Amino acid sequence: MVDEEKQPKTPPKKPVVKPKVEAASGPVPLTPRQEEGLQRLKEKFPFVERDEKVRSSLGIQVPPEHVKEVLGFLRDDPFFRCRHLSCLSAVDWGEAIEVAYHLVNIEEKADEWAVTVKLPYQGDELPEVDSITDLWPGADWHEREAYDLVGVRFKGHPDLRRILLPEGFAGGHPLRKSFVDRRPPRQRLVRIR
Amino acid sequence: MEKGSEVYTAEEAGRLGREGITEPIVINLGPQHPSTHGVLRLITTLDGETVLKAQPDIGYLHRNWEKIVEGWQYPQIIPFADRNDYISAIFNEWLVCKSVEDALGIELDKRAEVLRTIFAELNRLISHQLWFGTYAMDIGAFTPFVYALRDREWGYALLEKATGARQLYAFFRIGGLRNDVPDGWIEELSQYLDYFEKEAYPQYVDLLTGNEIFIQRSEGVGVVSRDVALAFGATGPVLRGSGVPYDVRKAHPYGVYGEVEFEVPVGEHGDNLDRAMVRMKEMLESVKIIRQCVELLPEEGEVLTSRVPRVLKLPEGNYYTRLESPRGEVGLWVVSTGGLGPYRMKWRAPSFVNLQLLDHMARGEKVADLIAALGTIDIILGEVDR
Amino acid sequence: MPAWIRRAAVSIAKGHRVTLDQMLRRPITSLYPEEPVPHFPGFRSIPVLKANEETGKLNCTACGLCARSCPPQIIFVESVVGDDGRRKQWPAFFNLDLSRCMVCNLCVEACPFDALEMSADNELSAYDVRDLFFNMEELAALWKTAPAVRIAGGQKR
Amino acid sequence: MLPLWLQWVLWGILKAVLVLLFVTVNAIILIWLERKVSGHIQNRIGPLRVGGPAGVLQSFADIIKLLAKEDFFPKRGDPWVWWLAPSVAFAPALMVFFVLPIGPHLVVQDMNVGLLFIVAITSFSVLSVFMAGWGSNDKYSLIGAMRAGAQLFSYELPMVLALVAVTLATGTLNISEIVARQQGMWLIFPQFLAFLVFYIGAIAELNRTPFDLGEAESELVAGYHTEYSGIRWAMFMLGEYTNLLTSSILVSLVFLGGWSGPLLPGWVWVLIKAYLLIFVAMWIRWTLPRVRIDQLMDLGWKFLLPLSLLNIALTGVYMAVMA
Repeated sequence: MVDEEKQPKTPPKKPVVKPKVEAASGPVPLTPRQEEGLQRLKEKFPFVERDEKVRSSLGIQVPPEHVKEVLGFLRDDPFFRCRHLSCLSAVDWGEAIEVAYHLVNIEEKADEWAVTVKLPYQGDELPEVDSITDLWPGADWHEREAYDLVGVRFKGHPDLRRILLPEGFAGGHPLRKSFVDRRPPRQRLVRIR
Repeated sequence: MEKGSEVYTAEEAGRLGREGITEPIVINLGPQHPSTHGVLRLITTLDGETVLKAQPDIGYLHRNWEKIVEGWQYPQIIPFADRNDYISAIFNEWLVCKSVEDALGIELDKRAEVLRTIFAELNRLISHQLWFGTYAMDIGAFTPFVYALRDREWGYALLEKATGARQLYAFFRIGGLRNDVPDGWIEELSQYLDYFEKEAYPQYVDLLTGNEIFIQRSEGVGVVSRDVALAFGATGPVLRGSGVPYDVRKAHPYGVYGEVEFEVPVGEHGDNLDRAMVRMKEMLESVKIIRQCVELLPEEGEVLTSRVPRVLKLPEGNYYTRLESPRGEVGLWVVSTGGLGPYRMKWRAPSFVNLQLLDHMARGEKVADLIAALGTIDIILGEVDR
Repeated sequence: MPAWIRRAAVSIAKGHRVTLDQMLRRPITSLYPEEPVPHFPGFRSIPVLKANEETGKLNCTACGLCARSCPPQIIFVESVVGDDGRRKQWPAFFNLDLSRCMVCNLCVEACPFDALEMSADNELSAYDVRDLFFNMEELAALWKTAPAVRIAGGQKR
Repeated sequence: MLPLWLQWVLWGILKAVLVLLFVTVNAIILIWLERKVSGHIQNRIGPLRVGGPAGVLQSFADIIKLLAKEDFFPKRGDPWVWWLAPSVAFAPALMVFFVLPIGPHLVVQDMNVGLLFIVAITSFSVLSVFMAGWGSNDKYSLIGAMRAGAQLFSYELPMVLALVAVTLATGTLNISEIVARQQGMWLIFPQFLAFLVFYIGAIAELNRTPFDLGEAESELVAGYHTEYSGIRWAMFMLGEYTNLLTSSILVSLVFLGGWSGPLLPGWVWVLIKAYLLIFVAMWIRWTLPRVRIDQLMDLGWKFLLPLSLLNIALTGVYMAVMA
């Protein structure tokens, strides 16, 4: 088990070759279609913003209370028609949990949109967001997994139980950065002999 | 509301069972069971032979991949990613490499790209052969399983010759491949494809997929309509069996898929037979793609591009990458804070998502068809539980 | 005769033709313990320590790059400390835990001194997990007995 | 000189021992043969290391292994039912041999109603299946037993009707008589439909693929004998292979002319024909996938039963016309 506090080790010192690839910095420029989609969304929902951290597609940041609305619109609107919920995941940022939805329009144009939601911590309670299982039944297990591993409560989920960890797991949510592995450490087998 | 966009809830998805006719019995299929493909547990409610409910219980193989790789460096993740979908490991490696390469904008040499595509399609072929064998076992024929394994062996030998391992290759590197293929490998690959197409595949058809018992067993069983498949987020042959021609290779071309010609086989009714036939046709499509790739393969070229920076750091932000594995769309969500390794990684496993459909497929069918439906989803528990 | 009976009979007969045909062929089984399975050059089983063929000394300089590149962190390497308290470029310990090894070749690729190779000897199973530790001498001995191939990144084979 | 009753008793015991020996030896050969056939069909070799190059002693090694295994009894099972089931499985298989001639006059009791006796006795096997399924107190076993029971009932009928046509054609229930009537032409030619129905039914009765629903390993683990191990499981296997031998000998006697054949003695011809049929059964087993329970019922009731009735009608019309 890797200690979660541990930082990645410093890279080995090798003769430094000048990297020929310049890592892009700054926000990713949008394609015309993404621009159009963002405009369309902003007209309908004035509260949405572009999430510039999403670098592989267009990220849309939505306040937690409007998630279901926006996702439903993305699914049914003839411009977006994102019938495919590709991925639903969450990440612990220390002060907040971010839930990300990746949607794909798979029938006509294969373009993808990412919706992110920031859920600030409220004391010891699990952060809450509306469940989208009635929009996509397939979100069921994704949400259960996010609940299990990251600790997000999905309001309105029909059966929010742990899915990967055992039912009575008491150690909390392992993908939280504050998670402490309380199991006895496994004996390191490499030793001097 | 236009057709096909109605809301579909989990309850409505499978309201097929008859209830209250006889006393239902609850059977635990698994975690130790001959045909749960690993350690899957199915809590099954039966009314005689009819399945009322089949609830998968997963997590017996859970090792929290996502936690373990936090704090690892990107190149170190590649061999561990192999362990997710251990039947088609090449796709896992490719996904990790692809997400870093896409994020950094690393361009591969043509030779590396073509070889990657060849390896991926060879692995898809092998994976589908294993599916063929296990599906045959699931519906009670043992001999096709042995034939499939026999033919898979040559494919494994080919992969071993090139990569040094039979199943968990650790072969792709960020920026290309670890090494070039040995001399004569491409010729042997062509021989293998000829053998597969001319000898092995007709046997499969004659022995199993053309067999009347097989067709009767699979036809009209475990039906997943187009809308249900979409609503459940199914991908791969499960989705294509239901008539949606979505294939990441076509939708978001990567490798050299943009340059080769291939078809995306699509089913009609979404039953077991359609899913099986989609996979059978995909084997032939893989052969076709590899043949074209061999034509495309440049004689010279770096397999591991030297344009890769020594220190691999992803710019801050998050990235979602996907590609088409034999089981469907496999995705990787990388959250980077600019370090040497990911801040968080999420593996979108196609088997994990597709397995949700099992309950829907099996309700109202016989127990034997529950197993057959599970066979057509083609789950890999290493990927489901991660 | 209804068409489905004919179809069924023909398809079943085809299946039987295939199995009978295969039955009359030679089996493909290889009798494993008697006939060892050939491994292709480059087969990876366990990293072993390479020695200079002339002097018989290990190539390893105990730089620790392999230990750092190892994902499951199963390599322990420490250099000899001389009488003057300075580290020598010579390993005092090189321990490897095969029970957790992923056989990924990353240590071999990281090594700049041509000191590690992947051995093709795959018959290393043991009844006790503790028998899967290998120290420096054992790893050096394994290199002498089993064929090994070094594959660095991007190498043409 | 021994008293007459004692002679009868000793003579009976000797016959019983001989029958038991014949059956066990054949079953052991069959188990070995099944492995070899399946192995070669699947490009494998099969048993290899025990007893010479072909592994002929593999079955003996297995029997020793099975005898040494733990005698396991499922908790909360029904002990008497559970213990009796393997014997009930094996006994009818053995009893059939008391009327089954292996060659001319090579029979324990040449009964006048031999065919009827066989039909009656083989129906017992359903009892053992039910006992095993019920006594194990296991859901897999129970489902397996219900399936196997339904299957045995519904295939018994077409089989018996197929034999009715045979009786109609030959006019006797005595098996030796039936064989004697086939000197001119084997019954398989005029009674091909009966042969087909009987052979399919026999494979189904034997619980062999494609009809091995009672022990469908892909869903029911091992069906009705899931909970059995060691020698009790071996009894089931022994019963199964004895039944395979019995039905093959019966088919060869009733349809393939029995011991009629040139040069070789009669019992050799019977065994050759029986083993040919056994090979065909194995060939079928290792080729076809399993049918589903409703398809099995459909095949039995909607296809084989009408077919056998049609066959009786045709035979009757033919007999009437010829008379």
